[in-house]
Amino acid sequence: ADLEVTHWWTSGGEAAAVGELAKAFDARTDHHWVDGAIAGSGSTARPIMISRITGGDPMAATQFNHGRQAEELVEAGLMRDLTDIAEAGKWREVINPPSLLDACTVDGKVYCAPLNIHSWQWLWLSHKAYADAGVPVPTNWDEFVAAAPALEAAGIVPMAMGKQGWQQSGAFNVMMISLLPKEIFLQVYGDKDADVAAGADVARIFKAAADARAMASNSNVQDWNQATNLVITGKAGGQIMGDWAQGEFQVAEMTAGEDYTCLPGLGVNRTLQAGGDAFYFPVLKDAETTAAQGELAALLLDPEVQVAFNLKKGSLPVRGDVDLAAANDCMKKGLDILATGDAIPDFNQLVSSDTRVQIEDLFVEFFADASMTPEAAQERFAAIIADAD
Amino acid sequence: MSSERPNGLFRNIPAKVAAIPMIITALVVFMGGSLWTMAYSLTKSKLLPKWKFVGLDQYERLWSTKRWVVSIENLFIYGVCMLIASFVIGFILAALMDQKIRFENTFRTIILYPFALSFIVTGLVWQWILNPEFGIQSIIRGLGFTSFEFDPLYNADIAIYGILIAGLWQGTGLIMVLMLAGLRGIDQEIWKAAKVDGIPTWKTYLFIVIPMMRPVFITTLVLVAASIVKVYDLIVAQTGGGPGISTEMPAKYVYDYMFGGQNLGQGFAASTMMLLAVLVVVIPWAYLEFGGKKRG
Amino acid sequence: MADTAVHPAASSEPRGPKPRKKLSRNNIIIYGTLLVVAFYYLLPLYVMVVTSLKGMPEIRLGNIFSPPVEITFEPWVKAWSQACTGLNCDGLSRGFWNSIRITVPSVIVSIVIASVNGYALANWKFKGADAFFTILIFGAFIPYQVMLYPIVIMLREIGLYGTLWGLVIVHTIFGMPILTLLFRNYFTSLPEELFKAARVDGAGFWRIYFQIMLPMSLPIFVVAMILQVTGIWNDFLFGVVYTKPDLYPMTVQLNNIVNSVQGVKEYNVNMAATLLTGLVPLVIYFVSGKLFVRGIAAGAVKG
Amino acid sequence: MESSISIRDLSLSFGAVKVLRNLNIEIGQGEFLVLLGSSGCGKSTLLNCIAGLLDVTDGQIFIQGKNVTWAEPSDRGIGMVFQSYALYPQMTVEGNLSFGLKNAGMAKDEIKKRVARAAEILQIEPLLKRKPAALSGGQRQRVAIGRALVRDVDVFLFDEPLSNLDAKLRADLRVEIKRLHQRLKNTMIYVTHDQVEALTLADRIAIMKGGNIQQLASPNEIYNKPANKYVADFIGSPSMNFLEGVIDISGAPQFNSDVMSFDISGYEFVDGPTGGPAWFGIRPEHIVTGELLANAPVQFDAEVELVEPMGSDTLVWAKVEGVPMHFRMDGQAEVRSGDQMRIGFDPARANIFNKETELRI
Amino acid sequence: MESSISIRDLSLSFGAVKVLRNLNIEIGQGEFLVLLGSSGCGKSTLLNCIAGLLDVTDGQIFIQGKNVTWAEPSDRGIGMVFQSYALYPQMTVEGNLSFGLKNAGMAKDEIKKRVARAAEILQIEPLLKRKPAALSGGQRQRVAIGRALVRDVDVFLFDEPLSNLDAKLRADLRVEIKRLHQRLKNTMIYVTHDQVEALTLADRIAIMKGGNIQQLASPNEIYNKPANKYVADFIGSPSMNFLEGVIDISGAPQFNSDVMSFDISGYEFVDGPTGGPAWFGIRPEHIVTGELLANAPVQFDAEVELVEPMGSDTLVWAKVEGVPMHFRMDGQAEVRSGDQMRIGFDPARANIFNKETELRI
Ligand SMILES: Nc1ncnc2c1ncn2[C@@H]1O[C@H](COP(=O)(O)OP(=O)(O)OP(=O)(O)O)[C@@H](O)[C@H]1O
Ligand SMILES: Nc1ncnc2c1ncn2[C@@H]1O[C@H](COP(=O)(O)OP(=O)(O)OP(=O)(O)O)[C@@H](O)[C@H]1O
Ligand SMILES: [Mg+2]
Ligand SMILES: [Mg+2]
Repeated sequence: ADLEVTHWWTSGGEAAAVGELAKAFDARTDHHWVDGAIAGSGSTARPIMISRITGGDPMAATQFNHGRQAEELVEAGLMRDLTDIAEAGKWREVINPPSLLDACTVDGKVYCAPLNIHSWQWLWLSHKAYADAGVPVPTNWDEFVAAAPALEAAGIVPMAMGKQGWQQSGAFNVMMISLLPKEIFLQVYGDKDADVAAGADVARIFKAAADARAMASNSNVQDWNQATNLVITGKAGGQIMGDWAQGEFQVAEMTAGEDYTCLPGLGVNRTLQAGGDAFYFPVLKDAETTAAQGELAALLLDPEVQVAFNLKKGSLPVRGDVDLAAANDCMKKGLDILATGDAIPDFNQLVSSDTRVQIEDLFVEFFADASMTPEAAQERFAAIIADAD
Repeated sequence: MSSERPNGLFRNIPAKVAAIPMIITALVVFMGGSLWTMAYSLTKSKLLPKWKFVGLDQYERLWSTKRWVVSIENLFIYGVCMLIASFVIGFILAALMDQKIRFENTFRTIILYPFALSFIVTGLVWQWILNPEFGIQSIIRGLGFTSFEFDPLYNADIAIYGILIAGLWQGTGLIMVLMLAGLRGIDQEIWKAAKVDGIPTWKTYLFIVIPMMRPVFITTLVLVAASIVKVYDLIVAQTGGGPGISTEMPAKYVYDYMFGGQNLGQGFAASTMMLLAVLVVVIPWAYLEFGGKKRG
Repeated sequence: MADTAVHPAASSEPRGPKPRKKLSRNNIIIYGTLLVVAFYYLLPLYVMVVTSLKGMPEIRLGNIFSPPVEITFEPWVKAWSQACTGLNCDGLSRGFWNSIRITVPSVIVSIVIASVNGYALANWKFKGADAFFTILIFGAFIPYQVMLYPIVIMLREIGLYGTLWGLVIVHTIFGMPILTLLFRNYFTSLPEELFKAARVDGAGFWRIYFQIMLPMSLPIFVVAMILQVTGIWNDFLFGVVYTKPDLYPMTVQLNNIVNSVQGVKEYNVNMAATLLTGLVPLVIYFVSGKLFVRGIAAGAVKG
Repeated sequence: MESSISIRDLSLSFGAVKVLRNLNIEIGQGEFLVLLGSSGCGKSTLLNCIAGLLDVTDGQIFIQGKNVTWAEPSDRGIGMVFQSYALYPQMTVEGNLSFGLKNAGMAKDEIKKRVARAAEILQIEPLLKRKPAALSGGQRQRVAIGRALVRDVDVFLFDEPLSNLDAKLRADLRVEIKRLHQRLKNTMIYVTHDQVEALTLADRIAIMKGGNIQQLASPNEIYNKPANKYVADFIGSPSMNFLEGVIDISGAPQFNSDVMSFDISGYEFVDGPTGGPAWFGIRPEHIVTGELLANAPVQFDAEVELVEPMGSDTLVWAKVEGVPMHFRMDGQAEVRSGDQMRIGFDPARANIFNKETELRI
Repeated sequence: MESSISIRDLSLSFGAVKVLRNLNIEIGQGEFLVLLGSSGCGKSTLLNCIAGLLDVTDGQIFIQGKNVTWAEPSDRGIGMVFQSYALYPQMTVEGNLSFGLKNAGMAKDEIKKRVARAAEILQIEPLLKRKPAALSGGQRQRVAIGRALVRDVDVFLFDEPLSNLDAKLRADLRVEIKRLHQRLKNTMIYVTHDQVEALTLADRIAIMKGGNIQQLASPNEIYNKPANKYVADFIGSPSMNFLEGVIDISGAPQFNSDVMSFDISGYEFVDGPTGGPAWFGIRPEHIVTGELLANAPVQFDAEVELVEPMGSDTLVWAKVEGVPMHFRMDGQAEVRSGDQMRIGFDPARANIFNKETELRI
């Protein structure tokens, strides 16, 4: 049968990675992958997918971010229960970290197939920039902040940062995980503890965010890859960005450790968040396509497919038992951390989209408006957390 | 039979039948959709509409959200500027076109063509031209004016005007055509009378012609106002609401919360506020159009 | 004659047409302004064209205004037939026919319905007609995003969700307010006596519409056609929300090409894609621009 | 005589505005009725009601004895000719003529025959293949009449059919319409605000004002015995001279004003001599000069103020004891402003109206 | 007499279309000149040239002795009144009157004085605060005249100022304009296609056709001695009767047609008796009946075809030996179609035109 699969992976590497899935699916089953890609990231694609599902004419499978995005669709009975397939594939055993599968589980039933792991907690540094400014390449966040005046004096932007909410709130969360004990993060976002959010620890992070804001004040770009490009060309010292930035350095043919440095956990806490993408399978009426759905779900967790996909995508496989020899330096650092088990659930798994958007809005404002004090921002932050569900 | 006054309902049956699509659209889609939206704005629907009544909570939150307030402010600034600028520019262009110029067709086409392009395109191109790194600013700096500053999209205080530049680029053509049509509809003898009276051309436009074009202005106003309230694509394509929240708009708020934030209730509350605002515009219009004077 | 004596210098005095300087102050102002305006309007087009003809290395050099050193049609080819949307690497060509398949019926249906509406409102006023019309105009202001969900539900209920005809209905609905306004104003401006004469001649609603009104309405149909082709061809949201991938219009590919956030932006391909997508409406504008203005003048605006 | 059209208690309002008030008219078979009145008095509205193009608010309309109050326009047996011609611009003359017949589902031959006959009557045979845009004003008007003609209707309705034409053509077509009526003998209702048309065409004229009928009578009666001052003033060009004063019937009836006073015993009062404040009206052509003064019992000295030569006649505006008066003289008359002359009239030809009610007394 | 306006060799073309061809007109101080002609003959175009609203193709225009060929409209000392009134709709009457003056930078008192004077002359004082929409047609036209009046110009130009009004109002305003001219004594040029207006208002009439002037003469001369057949036919309503035939001057001048033949020795030929094919024209009012036949050297028997009562007169359309003829009778005349009657005329009052050149002979 023809299976229509929607996703928002449209850039070169992503498309190639999806291609691996399609290739495997077409080759190993009797079915055919019909591609329904929609560019413009989740915010463009998600309403379309939801409309399709609620409109009663769903696709056979669709990508969502790991987390709570599809929660209600599941509750409304629009998503297919994959529990038997998960059990058959022993997902509970092979998926690492297990929190990924937890995110797919509602009332003990599995509703999605995790595909990959992305982590946010990376600081990317340009060797050229620091050389130009005549200071050594920092090895942790504090050094990074301390080096800022020297860079500025040399006409270099200390920190590159795109002007979009998800980048800014992402950076903030990275600082919270990396500069504080990870419990605080879990208390704030997991338990929605407004007191902690208003507390002194988080206040430090807001100070750090203010530092970041000052350092990034001359970074006149919108998109994250444009910001990365500033680092690559040495126009900026560093950038907080997820592991997908790695791809940009690769395209620019730069070598980790030589031309650039990646510091997981900002060089402080070696803790990674395990988020990523997952596939959901809407309930279909047609038996044949339903069967095909099952085969696709099983296929996604297949070790070979995992390797092929993640190598192209630049992300980490969700199985702890696959061999990623071809991975590069930074990726290996990540794998190491995951292997030591120091991973916490993704932001998207902890908070609802509503809260996420509110937090993004807050940081968009905070980073754009230098007159907004960290205290004021924290106050609003705490209020959002208090209201969050 | 025909001596009895027939039931009004059954007169002109074909006209009523033909109007069914319109009636359905008006009642079911526009009215029904609006009422449905208003009703669900009183719930805490998230991803899917669910009847979990929460009263005015969503509105409370809406009006305490800075982004919404800023969006309203932005819409107001953008709307006022757009209305004034597009009317003024559209009118001036139309007046220029009306001077029996040569190459009128060429100029008109040049001014009108952006209207044929989608906002995705408009946003992208202008984002580019206004980019300080390689757009106009860099060109002028390249010419030696190194202190020249022109980066509307990167300066929160004036970003909204950067949007305006692109919006005007796309929209004034149609307005120009509407105004031109209006100008061409003015009795030529009025012009002659003004000339004999020795009234300079600009004064004739200002004091005589413009007041005579009221009906054209009303039609144009409906068109422009409708496009202003709905402005969304342009923002998304050009700034995505940034820098900061300096170019956020209500329609984008609605969309972001309904689909990005997966908080339908909040999105519906924002929608409802917009619909109410629209009523404030449409009711006076309907009054002007249908009130008082009746046509045979 | 006596007069000759009164005006001895008559022959040397002004005679014939008033001499006009080619470069009068007025003309300088008029044409100067127009040229500046034309520059402003043409600049983006120029940038698009120039960029679309450059190679990527040249674009990285920076100046977006400089003409291409080396003209290449590569980006156009790529945009048309090679750019990828997910796995499908056949560029805009994939959506082109879909766009046509969507645009043609949508334009026809929406114009037919709106013109009949306008005609009914102008000539066959029935009780409540004004109220419905006011609601329609209200509809013109409703942001599309607001209606996205209710319409999903409605289409689902009538079983047209995900079909071409569902999309046609959506375009018809959202085109209806403005088009109905235009048609109503136009038909109102036609002499009422014509309508009366036809009624006395025994023609009914439809016959008057087809045999009397339609043949007189070319200008306004051109206006409506241009507005609708532009709107529907450029539509992205409805096309993608209310249909399936095998029906996605060209703008979806355009969006995919332009909005692929990750990876390097191929500006030249973006521009070529942009131009290619805009080509159909642009051509229609260039071809029927004159009729457009005439149509608007003929009654789109009430004078 | 059997009525062709009978209008009973007809009222029509647009919203709150009463345009027609309780009209009653009986129109005889083959009669030519002209509705005359100034702009906005409701003439077109009445015609549209008869045609069925407007729904009446109250009352009934009968055509050829049938109650057609609620019938469709095309079922009433009427044809209508409009001021703006209202030809279908995209059809040829032939198409225009046959449109109504085709709608009625008539056979092709019959249509052809009828069109040919109408074209012959109106002498537009050579134009049949042309479109209206290629016709002159007069030709268009003829085609418009033809459109009613082919339908072989009982009643023709004309709404100011000539007022878009220039004076000369108007005069010619007026005669044509009159000839047509003589030939066809249909009932015709003709709306105009041109009194010359009304007087020359009508069998009877209905003078309307503010939705009421002021007088419905033959042209001769309307002209010579207007029922009230409005009609008297409205009909006749140049209009009637009016003198304000009081009728004294203490002796022989006498008209007294501030500046003059004369005997009116020759006047035929409607209900015998009646006294009181009154308007004394005399038509310009009933004021005589020169030799004809012999027959004028009332005479004055007048000072000429203004002379309007009109080719065939000359119109003189003069003052009599400070009261303005105008009268007609021969086209060759040699008068100049400032001249003094003697004028006179016969009160038997006058019209006298009560000051208050403005009705003829 | 010193010329107020003099037009020399004026030509005007729109592209390839020649609308005016080499016109020469001298208009005297205080003269009232009417341009008369059918639609499209170039009357408005000529007026616009004089006003400076159109750039002439060739020739010169002098106003009050000054060459104004290239002057701005407002500098020519002219005021213009338009058919559509062309009032500024959003200004009050006062605003309409004063706008031009304000614009010329005139002192406030002076403006007030002039507006007051114009309002008084035109009797529109009570309307000063109203907007044009709240005025009747006649009032609007007066305001339009007022706009020219306040500017104290030497020359008034009128472009069919009355043709949008109904017949009655037209007649009234015509008189008003005439009075205004008598009072102000300005030069006036007045465009119309209504011959009654032309005849009553003009000191001289210029009859235009196809951009040429056919005849420029006093109304009396135009009416009684038309220069060619076009003018003869154009002027006079109902129009002149024409008989086609041949003049025989072998003996006493004689007119012969297929069906009739009569002596015309009473006729005054322009250059002495001239023979050859000709049109014989006689005005309807010069055809007499009844007692007056005594003075009619030429007499026929006529059969009445159609009678048009017009109140003050009656128009009779008849056939004489199969040739149609129409003539005027008294308003009270009792004639019916089908009647036989004797009619006659005096050839001295006739107009004869060469068949070929159509010029008067
Ligand atoms: N549809 C309408 N709604 C409201 N009032 C109307 C309508 N049609 C006509 N009237 C009013 O009714 C009155 C009579 O109009 P009608 O057209 O019958 O006048 P008329 O006598 O034909 O005038 P004219 O000579 O100008 O044609 C006018 O005062 C007019 O304003
Ligand atoms: N702007 C123009 N371009 C081309 N031809 C024109 C223009 N204006 C007028 N004409 C032509 O010039 C001729 C004379 O026009 P003009 O308006 O002077 O006629 P008119 O005598 O005033 O007629 P009317 O009595 O209808 O007002 C007409 O044939 C007209 O078609
Ligand atoms: Mg009327
Ligand atoms: Mg004219």
